[in-house]
Amino acid sequence: MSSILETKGLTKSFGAITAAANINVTINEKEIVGVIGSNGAGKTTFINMVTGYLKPTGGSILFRGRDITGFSPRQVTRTGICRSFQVAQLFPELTTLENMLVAHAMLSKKRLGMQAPMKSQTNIDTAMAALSGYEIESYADAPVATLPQGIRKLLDIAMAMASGPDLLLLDEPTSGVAIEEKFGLMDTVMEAVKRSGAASLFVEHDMEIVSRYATRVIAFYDGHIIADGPTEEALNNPEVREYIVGSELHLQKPEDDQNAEN
Amino acid sequence: MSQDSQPRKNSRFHLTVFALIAMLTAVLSVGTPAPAQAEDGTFKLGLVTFLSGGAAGPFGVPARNAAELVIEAINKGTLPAPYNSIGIAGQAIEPIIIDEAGGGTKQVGEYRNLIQRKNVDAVIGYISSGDCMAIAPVVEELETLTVFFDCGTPRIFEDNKYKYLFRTGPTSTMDNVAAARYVLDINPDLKSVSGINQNYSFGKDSWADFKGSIQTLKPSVEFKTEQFPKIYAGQYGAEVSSLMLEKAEVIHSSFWGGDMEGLVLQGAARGLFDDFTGVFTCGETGMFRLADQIAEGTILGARGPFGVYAPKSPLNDWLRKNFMARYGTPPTYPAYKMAQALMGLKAAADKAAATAGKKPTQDEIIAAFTGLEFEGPGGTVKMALGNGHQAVQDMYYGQYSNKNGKPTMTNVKRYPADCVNPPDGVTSTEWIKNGLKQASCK
Amino acid sequence: MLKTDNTSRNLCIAFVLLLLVGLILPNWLAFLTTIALAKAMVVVGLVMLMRAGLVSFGQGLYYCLGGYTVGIAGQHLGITDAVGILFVSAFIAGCLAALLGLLLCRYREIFFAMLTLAFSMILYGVLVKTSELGSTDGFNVAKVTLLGWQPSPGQLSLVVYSLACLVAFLTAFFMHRYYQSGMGFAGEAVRENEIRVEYLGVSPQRVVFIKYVLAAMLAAVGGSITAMIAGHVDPEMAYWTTSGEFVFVALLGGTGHVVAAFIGAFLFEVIRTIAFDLAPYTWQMILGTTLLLVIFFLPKGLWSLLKAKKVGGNNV
Amino acid sequence: MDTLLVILIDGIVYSSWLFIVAAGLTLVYGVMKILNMAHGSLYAIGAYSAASMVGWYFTNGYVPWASYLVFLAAAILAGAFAGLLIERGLLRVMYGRDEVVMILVTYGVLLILEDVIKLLWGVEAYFAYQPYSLVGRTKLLGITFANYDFVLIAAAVVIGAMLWAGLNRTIQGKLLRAVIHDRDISMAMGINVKRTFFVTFVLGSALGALAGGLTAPALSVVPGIGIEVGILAFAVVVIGGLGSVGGAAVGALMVGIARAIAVHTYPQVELFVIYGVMAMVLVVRPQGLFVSTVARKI
Repeated sequence: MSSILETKGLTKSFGAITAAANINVTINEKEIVGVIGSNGAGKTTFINMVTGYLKPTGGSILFRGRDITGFSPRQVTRTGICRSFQVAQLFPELTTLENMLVAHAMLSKKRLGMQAPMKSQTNIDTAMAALSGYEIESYADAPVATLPQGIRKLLDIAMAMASGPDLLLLDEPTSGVAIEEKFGLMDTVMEAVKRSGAASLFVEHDMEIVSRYATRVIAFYDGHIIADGPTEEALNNPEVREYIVGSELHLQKPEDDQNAEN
Repeated sequence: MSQDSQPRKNSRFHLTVFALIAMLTAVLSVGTPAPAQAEDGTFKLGLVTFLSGGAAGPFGVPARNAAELVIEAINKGTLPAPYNSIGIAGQAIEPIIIDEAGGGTKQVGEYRNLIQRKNVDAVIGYISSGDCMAIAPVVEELETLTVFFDCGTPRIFEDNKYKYLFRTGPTSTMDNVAAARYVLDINPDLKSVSGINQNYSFGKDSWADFKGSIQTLKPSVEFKTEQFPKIYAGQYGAEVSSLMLEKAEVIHSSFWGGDMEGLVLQGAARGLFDDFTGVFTCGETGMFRLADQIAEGTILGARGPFGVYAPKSPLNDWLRKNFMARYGTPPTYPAYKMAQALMGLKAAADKAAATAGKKPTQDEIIAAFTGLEFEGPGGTVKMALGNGHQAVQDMYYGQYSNKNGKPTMTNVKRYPADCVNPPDGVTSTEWIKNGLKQASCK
Repeated sequence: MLKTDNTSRNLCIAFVLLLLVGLILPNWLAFLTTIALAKAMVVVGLVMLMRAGLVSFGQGLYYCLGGYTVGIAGQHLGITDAVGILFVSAFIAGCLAALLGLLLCRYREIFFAMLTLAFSMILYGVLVKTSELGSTDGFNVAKVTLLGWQPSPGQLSLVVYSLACLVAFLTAFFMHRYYQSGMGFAGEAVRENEIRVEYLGVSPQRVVFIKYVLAAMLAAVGGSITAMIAGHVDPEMAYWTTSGEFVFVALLGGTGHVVAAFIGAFLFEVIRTIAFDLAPYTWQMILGTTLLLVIFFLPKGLWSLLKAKKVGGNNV
Repeated sequence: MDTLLVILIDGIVYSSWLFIVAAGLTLVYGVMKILNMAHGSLYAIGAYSAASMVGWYFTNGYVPWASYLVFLAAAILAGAFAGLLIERGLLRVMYGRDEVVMILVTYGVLLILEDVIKLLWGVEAYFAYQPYSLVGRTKLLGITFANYDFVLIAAAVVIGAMLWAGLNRTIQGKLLRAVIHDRDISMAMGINVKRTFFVTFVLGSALGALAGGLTAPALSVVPGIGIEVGILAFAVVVIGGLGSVGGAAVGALMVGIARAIAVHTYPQVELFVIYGVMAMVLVVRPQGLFVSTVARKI
């Protein structure tokens, strides 16, 4: 398998605090990678660096061999990496369909039109098809502000995938979602990802989900990678057991306080 | 277009149209006068003056008060001679008062309303020079007799010729030319001058005229600091310091209203005008209110022969007595100017009526108004400039004194109209620059 | 799913009606309507910015610039062709906006409002200082011509009225389509969530920049028409109260539809004229009260009133 | 050298005045996120109340020195009362609206207050100059200063110190700071935010009116005096950083000294100073001087 993303010695510090130190990760095509680690271990920092939200203090990021270190989020997006968010980043006052239409319009290779209607029948058909790929087409006309968490998460991911990226980074796709809905959501997402042929990386606290969907696991602890390998192997790593899994297996706390921002 | 369109598609549009029509009807019904009324017996007169904002207190409202008083007297026929006949050419005045606030564009709209919707027979108004500039061309377009009573910029009749437009108040050129003459008359050895004027047209023009006149009359005078604080700034601490540091003998200021009074107060608290002589071209309005704050010897102007400078006459006595009785303060120059405008209009209309032997047409009134010489509360007014459309008057300056506990003006000097106004056809700027020629002073 | 949108057709009808009505309108009302249309142009631009979550307290800058362009072109350069001047002033405003926009597109919320206000006050200061342009008195604008034809003073207001109708119609027509376009929705996207916009590969700054420039050009055209009909320009056009008035009108009309700006502007002029009439001493109080009532009862502007009725009509 | 010192003194006097005017505005913004356009009208109300009180006081010939207490109290009370009416009668039902909408709300209040002031006090000028000259003058650096201007500096320092102490040293103040810092969390922690708003607005209004009262002796109190002052206070607050009292002090100093320099060296640019400084500060620091940007967590 050929690698698409490669980070070399990626480091991020905020003043005296080091959020990520010397992160070397390689992700191969069509791979599904689970990322685990306790809160503050550096998982989100890693995604934020790769997608350009944070500028690394050191190290480099290569995407298909091209150095994308220091790219802005939109440049990263244009190169073919997309992401979802812990708290779904949507346009709350627009409807689900409009959200999807905006995503398509923006991610398409063409410039944003100033006269051509966004809601043309063709565009709507494309957007509806995309929504049904995530089984949320029935919410098309509902304003996003009224949607349940799970649907928002799916829409968030659907929008990220609208450009057909090569790599999808999912930041806690199941946080804020009721336990009984988590597997359904992941099934939907993973199926869609597989259909698109993109590689994906997802941050997850729930080890059941990790072991069910990931083919490979990267474990973060205190800004470092302490394990990287096939799922079974990584989860059984003694350090991982001690620092993450042991304390994580019964930890289902979604990070609710983040929702206030939405 | 298609007949089968559902009703809801059109309803939004229909509602819009409906709302528009409803509003239009509302305006029309509010604004249109009962039809028959306009014709006989009444003379509808639009009055435009500041009723809000910073110019309302010192200018707008005194002028409004004077208008109220004089119109009432005209309608009753109780003004002193020669205005003791009833009404304007026999017609009672029906005033319509409009606020001058809102700027030139707004005022052009309101002016059109007055002429076209309210069908006024004439308009008297406008304090701001900017408004006058904006209104002037519209006056010609709408062909209705209009009298500017206060605004000072000479540009109006210098730049263009008008048929329907008159100005019964003198221009601000006269204030500053006379001020320069006066300053040199009382102090022929004058060495230095500073200025503090508001940073807008009137302030800048006033300073330019004053400075130009001094330069022409005594080129050796040195100009120290030239302060231009923003209009309505209110606080002049730094300016006063600067004026003190520069130590010019004379400080010229065309501040008016609240700004002028604020400067007087802040100067008084620091003794500025005790050490240096202040020249306030619009200072007369504060003379009684700030009696114990104005420094001895301060030179005050009234923008014409108005207020304390108004020569004794039955008209002047009448205005002072009745204004005082009704409003509790003596009339200041805006009140005089408004009274003067009304009297000018009446004089012209009455003269036209006498010639025509019947109710005069507008053209007849205009013919009578052009070049007219009439008496106002401030003495004789000559419509001498701008082909007989722009008034000139004598100008007075004096020095303030409160020695015996009663505010008075001392060393009062009169400057004849010809002495402080350019001859017809010459612009103020040229006239001042080219040596104030053809001026006959006494 | 796809709702039939008759706005374009209705706009055409409204345009023709306005033109026809112009022939019988009394001159003062034509003047009022022209001013309303001119201001509505500014407000349309402002609404476009507001849809992107940005409120400019400095549209007076371009309004004034447009007005002065007409004045200077006619008085000092001898260019009086009405249509030509509209293009010139839109171009000049566009250039200035492109310059300022580079800076402003990074600003949001109150800071955007304050910086736009500062810029417009700086132009005000420059004009007050410039005696050659009449300082605060401003100066009178030469009468415009139309393709070489010099209308008589009596015809002029009808000509400018018709021009204003045409420009307003074109603006409404294209802006309505713009609101429905990808770029139009990009504004709302920026208002709602800039991070998402970034991650959709689009620069929110660029979106804001384009809108700012467009709004500036519209404001300049509005200012030009105002100068043509009023025949006079002064720095007051750039003063913050003028810009505040535009925000007032935008709120009065609402941001829901392009036509709302026109209704808002017209009603504002009417309300102000009536207030001047009925209460020459307390008209500000009437305006203030109207503003508060609209904000309280119609947070989405007068447009929501029309829309609510429409929805009501649906159920019948 | 002397000129330099004079510039400094003039600058500080003007800054003190600006600070007093801006303090209430920035406090209200900090707590309530309302940029009160009617702040200038409250200033005018204070000035009018003080001026009419001074007029009454001196006509009756009471002890001159006690007049300060009387007219300042009148200004504060009038401001607080107006603030109370505005908050209870209007703002209360508007809370939660967009910041910009709130600006428009207060703009409506400004329009109404301008006419209310006119109805209450008429358009004639009011004077209150007795307290201005009462404290005498000082000769300094070859020119004369009014001691009242130094009183103004003292007043600014006292008001600043009281605000600082009030915010940092009292329980109520700490609660206010909590609300400034994070309104939602404060509410969750059981702070009565509505009451805080009420108190803040009344306090801010009283401060605005106090500024008017303090300035009244140097002015001719006429319609419209508040409007320019309001926009000036805006500029100061934006320069310093919205909601920061310390920022308002620094903003006032910058504008005051810049203005004094302009007046003494190149008076023609006085008109631009304030907006020039504001534009420059915003270009360099978009959030104002004393407010730091918070990156949004995603």
